[in-house]
Amino acid sequence: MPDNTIARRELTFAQAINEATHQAMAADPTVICFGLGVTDPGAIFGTTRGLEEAFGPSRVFDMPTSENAMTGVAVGAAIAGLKPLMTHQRLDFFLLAMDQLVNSAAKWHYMFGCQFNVPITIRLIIGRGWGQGPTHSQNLQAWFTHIPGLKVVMPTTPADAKQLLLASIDDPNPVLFLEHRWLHNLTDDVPEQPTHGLIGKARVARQGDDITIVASGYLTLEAIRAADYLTGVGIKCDVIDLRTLSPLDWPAIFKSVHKTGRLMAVDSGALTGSIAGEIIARVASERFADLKVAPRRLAQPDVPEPTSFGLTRGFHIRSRSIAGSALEMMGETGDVLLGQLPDPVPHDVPGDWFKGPF
Amino acid sequence: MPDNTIARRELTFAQAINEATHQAMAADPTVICFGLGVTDPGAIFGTTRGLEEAFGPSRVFDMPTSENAMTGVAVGAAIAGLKPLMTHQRLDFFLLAMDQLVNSAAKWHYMFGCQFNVPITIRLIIGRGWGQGPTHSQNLQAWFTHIPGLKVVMPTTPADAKQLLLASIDDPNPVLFLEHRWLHNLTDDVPEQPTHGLIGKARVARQGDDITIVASGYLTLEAIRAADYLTGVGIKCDVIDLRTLSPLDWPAIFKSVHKTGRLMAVDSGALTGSIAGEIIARVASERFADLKVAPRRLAQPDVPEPTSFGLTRGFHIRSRSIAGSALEMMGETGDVLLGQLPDPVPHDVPGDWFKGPF
Amino acid sequence: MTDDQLEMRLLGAMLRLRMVEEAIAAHYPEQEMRCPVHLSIGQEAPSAAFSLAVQREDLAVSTHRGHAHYLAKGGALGPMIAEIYGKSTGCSKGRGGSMHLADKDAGFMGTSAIVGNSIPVGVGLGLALQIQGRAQASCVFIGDGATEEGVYYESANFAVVKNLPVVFLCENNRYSVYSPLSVRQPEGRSLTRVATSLGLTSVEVDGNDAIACYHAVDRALQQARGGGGPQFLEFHTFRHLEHCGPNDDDHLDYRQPGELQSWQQRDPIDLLQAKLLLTNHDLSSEIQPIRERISNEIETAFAEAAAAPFPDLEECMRDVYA
Amino acid sequence: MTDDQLEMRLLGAMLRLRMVEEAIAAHYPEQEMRCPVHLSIGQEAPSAAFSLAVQREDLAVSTHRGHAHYLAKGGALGPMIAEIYGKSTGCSKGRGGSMHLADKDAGFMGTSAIVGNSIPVGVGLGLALQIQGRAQASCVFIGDGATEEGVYYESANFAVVKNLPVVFLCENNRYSVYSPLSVRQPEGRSLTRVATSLGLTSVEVDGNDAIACYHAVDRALQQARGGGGPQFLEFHTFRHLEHCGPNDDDHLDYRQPGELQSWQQRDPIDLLQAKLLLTNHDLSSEIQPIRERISNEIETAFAEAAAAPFPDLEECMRDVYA
Ligand SMILES: Cc1ncc(C[n+]2csc(CCOP(=O)(O)OP(=O)(O)O)c2C)c(N)n1
Ligand SMILES: Cc1ncc(C[n+]2csc(CCOP(=O)(O)OP(=O)(O)O)c2C)c(N)n1
Ligand SMILES: [Mg+2]
Ligand SMILES: [Mg+2]
Repeated sequence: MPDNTIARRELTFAQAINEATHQAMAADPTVICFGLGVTDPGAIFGTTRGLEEAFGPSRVFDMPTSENAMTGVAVGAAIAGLKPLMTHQRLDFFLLAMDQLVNSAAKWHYMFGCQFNVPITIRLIIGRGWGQGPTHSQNLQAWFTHIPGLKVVMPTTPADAKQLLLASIDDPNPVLFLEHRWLHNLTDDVPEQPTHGLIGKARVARQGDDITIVASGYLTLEAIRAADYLTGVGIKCDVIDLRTLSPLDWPAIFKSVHKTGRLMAVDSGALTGSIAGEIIARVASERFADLKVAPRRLAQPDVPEPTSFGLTRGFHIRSRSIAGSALEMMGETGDVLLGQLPDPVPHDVPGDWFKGPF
Repeated sequence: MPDNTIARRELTFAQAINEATHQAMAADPTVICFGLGVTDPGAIFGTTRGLEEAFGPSRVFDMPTSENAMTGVAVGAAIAGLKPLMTHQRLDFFLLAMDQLVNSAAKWHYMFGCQFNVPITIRLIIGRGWGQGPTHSQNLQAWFTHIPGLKVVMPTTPADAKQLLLASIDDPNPVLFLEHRWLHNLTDDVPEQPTHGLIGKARVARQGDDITIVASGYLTLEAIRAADYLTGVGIKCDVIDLRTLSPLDWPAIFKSVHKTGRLMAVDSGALTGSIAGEIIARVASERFADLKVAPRRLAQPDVPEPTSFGLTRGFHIRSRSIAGSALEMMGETGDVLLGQLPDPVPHDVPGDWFKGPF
Repeated sequence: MTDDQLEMRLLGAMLRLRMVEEAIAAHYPEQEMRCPVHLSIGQEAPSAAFSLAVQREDLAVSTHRGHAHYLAKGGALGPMIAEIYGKSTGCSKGRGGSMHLADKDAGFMGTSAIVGNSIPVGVGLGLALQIQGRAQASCVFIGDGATEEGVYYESANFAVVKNLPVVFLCENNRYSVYSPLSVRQPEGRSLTRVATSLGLTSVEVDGNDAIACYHAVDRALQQARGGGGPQFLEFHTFRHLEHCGPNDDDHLDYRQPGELQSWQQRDPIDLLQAKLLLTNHDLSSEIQPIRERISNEIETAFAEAAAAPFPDLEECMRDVYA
Repeated sequence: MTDDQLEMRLLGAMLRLRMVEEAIAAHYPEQEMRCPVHLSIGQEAPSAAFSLAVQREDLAVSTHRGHAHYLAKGGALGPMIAEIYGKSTGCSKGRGGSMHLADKDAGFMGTSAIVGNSIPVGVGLGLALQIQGRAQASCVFIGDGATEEGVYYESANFAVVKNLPVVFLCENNRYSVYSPLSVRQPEGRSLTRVATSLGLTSVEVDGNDAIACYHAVDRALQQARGGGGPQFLEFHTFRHLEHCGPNDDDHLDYRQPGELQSWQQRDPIDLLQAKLLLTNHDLSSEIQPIRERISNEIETAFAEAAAAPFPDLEECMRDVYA
């Protein structure tokens, strides 16, 4: 366990994941942890540091570059009584394992008449910036939410990262745990006590009566930045941090839209087929009367992410476009007001600490 | 080519596919055709009959059970100048090939700066009924529409099957050609002349001012049956047969909704994350003012398809539920009126000709 | 167990598997079993051998052609037939059908209709056994076609890297649906040799010789349970009926002329009976009671399956998550 | 070509690859090349050999570690450097970066950042060559890690079934990122033996011996072009720098103590220079002009890349479909 977990409770998102894993493995000897690089010097951006030393090489191990088989191995180990926690350094690599995810993990409980549980957690890191490009930065969370039997979580804060990872490992179902690379160094208070919180509960990150902004993962931070800016110009937003993408917390969304009458869904995936679309669709069909103006969604363009620094500028959703859209929904012309909300420079790194390329 | 293509122009959907393939291969020596069973006695429900005899074993061949590699092989052959047409007897098997589909096929044109085209067509057959169950009847078209760079077509009529298959083979991009198993024996007029029609154009299958029903593939037939019934009770529907799922024909949908003000999207995939949702979302955000009542979507439950005859009854969208929903959208209480629209018996076969189990 | 006892038990086991499949074939045209069925008639020897060598605490997974493996592992017959009938009493509550059988109590952990799909699952079972310190084996049934899926190599490699107690039982019946090996694998390919090169302890077995099968399976299981690492057994065998369904399909000419007949002449049950005759058994009197017992068991299973209610859709819908 | 000419050309080719990579490493800290780079320093011999044996009409694909392969196949240096700089003049118009290089004119058909991903693509190129009746080869560069992906086996199998003109060039550098072979493959695994069992004509080569590499590659290419079917070459080699990025990372201790040093002592360039010295070359005078020419070429490439404009996002957005 990181030395400093007790003394100071400010942890990075990555440290929070590390702490959750240590606590889960200490509490439950059936938890095992594997994935490419979990025992290497990089330790998956530090998230798996110290695990092998603490729990031994039979519970914590590196693996061959065999994503599909290793997902099936997790299923087999799970139905025989273990709780595998598997990590992929990029979500993109996990595309090799869709058969095992969809045809095995998601269905082994249901299609054998509930004889088995499949308590697997699969950590998927979403890349971004510094030339990650078309095959190292895909945001395919919408795919996972379309598959019955899977749960999908996507924390924003370090505390939620910890709580949701513990909950995911505990959960008797396969859970995809999505980590945006830009969150790993985010620092915040993290309670030391394990808090095996519920999966499926959204968090209201900002409160306001004018617009409901639904976001998740890294984009929650951009939404909060936008909301804080908008407060300054007299527009108050509910920012809903979904935390769990499947099953979605519809009551939280419905309640907020009932109050605001305005819905904006923000998504780091490609627009068409995004979860943002799912949110708009469900609210439009089930809460039509609550909508005062046309709902909006902001997502990535339907374009593979290019690599060049020159091309990623303007490619992603930032707080500026969220705020601009919000202003338009309130009947203002966005551009004039946005002076104080510039895009960060350089646009392809999460902060000064980041020196590329991972 | 089937003997009877000239004498009588009524063809089944399966024969139309067969004819299109024969014509495409005769017209263009770079077209090759492969897939598990394309040369076997079943000939993929007759759709690949006679191809090996006509075009030889180097252009038409069976393959190892290696879905992922064979998709990559298609990509390689395509960038070197061939036009591969590949077939899978079930969409479900293709889950093994998502890496090659998403990371190679969809991106090889774009991510190498347009040096290459990737003219591949992949036929995917969607199973249904007679115990196809959780791993032989998945409708994952929404996944494909979420990936930039892919095209997705899903014909309903034999004529469209032919025209769209020709267009798919012609297209310089990877195209997924989705065939619902229940359509293979549908008979209709099919023009003999190759009609390399456009991908991306929807068809208005029924016209009416009251409700816009957007459907695709097999469900178009259920929607038409519902619309015809509704005509009898004084409700007139536009039935839009999408034909292409990606890129979607938004002008056709917008135009119809502008006229009717009522939108119902019908989808054979699981509800959450369905294309039906995408349609509702985009109309709600871009044509909000046109909507007179809450839009609706009808799709499969978020449940893996069970196998038992006893469980598939009531599992799928049928014309009765479409008509019932339409009645509700018009302010009628559906149930009373639906006497003349019973579900077919037995519910798990498309017609008398079907003797299971494929 | 004397040789003689072994042989009689193998014969009884094969007969049971054969008669169950024949009963399914006989009832299938009634169209009450509304799901694909892949029968194993002709391929009984490896399963029968397995049924004698395996322990209840061992684990196993299999494929679309899994009836015999399910039964051989000790899976309950009644729930299997009920599953094929899609009934609430089915082993998978009617959700899986013939292609998705499991009996957890018997350590039979599932079958998959996706070729190759259950292979890594079986290796994962082996991983769990190892980590839990249980001296048992995980058994993975596959066909020749499954060795064309990349996941087979990935799974075998991991099993060897970790020295897992996994036994791969490959029934090489030379066909994948209608496709002969020649269009799928190179001439001269030996699945056993490939397995050896991957680091599996590998043996080739005459899949019509139930006794040879027994000794091979028994040795492999013991090795695996004892820490000897993953094992690979290739059984040369043949399916007599069509790939999927209850019928003969030899008229479709996808096999070599005479190929089926030559395999039928070496039918594993006939072979063993012939051997037993040589050793002065009065087979007709010994086998008759066995056949009767099996018949009764099968009749009960079918009658109960036919009489059982269909499952409830609402309940089924609620069971998506554990 | 005399032996002597061959040796000098191999040396020149290795020097060029080395110097390009060194230039990338030198400029990388400027943070103008904002994408991951995987350098091949230490692994130049197979690529240099390949550059002399391959024909322009042959085709090739490679991996994340593809700079040397791209250049060896005749890919243009300027557009490669511009691509790493993310510029509009890049070979992939800035969309792909270092991990996605292609030069269609040179028959270099792409690289992939997904391990194993380009393997079947290369086999598909071979299929096209065969169907089109072109007596050329398709060359597939892979690492040792890629042989853990199932798609490698699937691809190799298909290549053998169809007797395709494909040459697999496997640079076994014993590591996948920080992971040694020992955690990924069983002790005693021979990639060559596995390839042989799959039906590939397979040879093991000292990947530090450029001359041996040349003869192996030349023979394999000729065989493949002449209908001799798919070939597999395993080069034992080593990367000197970190997996990704411009630095040395030996202090991280993920390698055996002394392992890097022992490989560096057999640096392929040093080895060949030593050999040439033995044959009385006046290396310093012969090499200097070669180095200068290469330096100039590299400097121009970097200067042009740095000066070129970034691509236009609107145009990039429009190019999703062909
Ligand atoms: C991934 C996948 N591809 C294709 C199929 C279609 N299919 C069903 S059974 C089968 C035959 C597999 O052959 P083999 O493994 O030899 O088993 P056998 O049927 O001979 O017992 C095939 C190809 C499938 N179910 N899954
Ligand atoms: C499918 C997939 N899994 C994991 C990775 C992460 N990764 C990038 S390079 C690499 C090493 C591959 O090793 P090897 O094939 O030996 O090539 P080398 O880097 O040694 O040249 C890995 C695992 C990836 N890019 N793709
Ligand atoms: Mg077989
Ligand atoms: Mg390597």
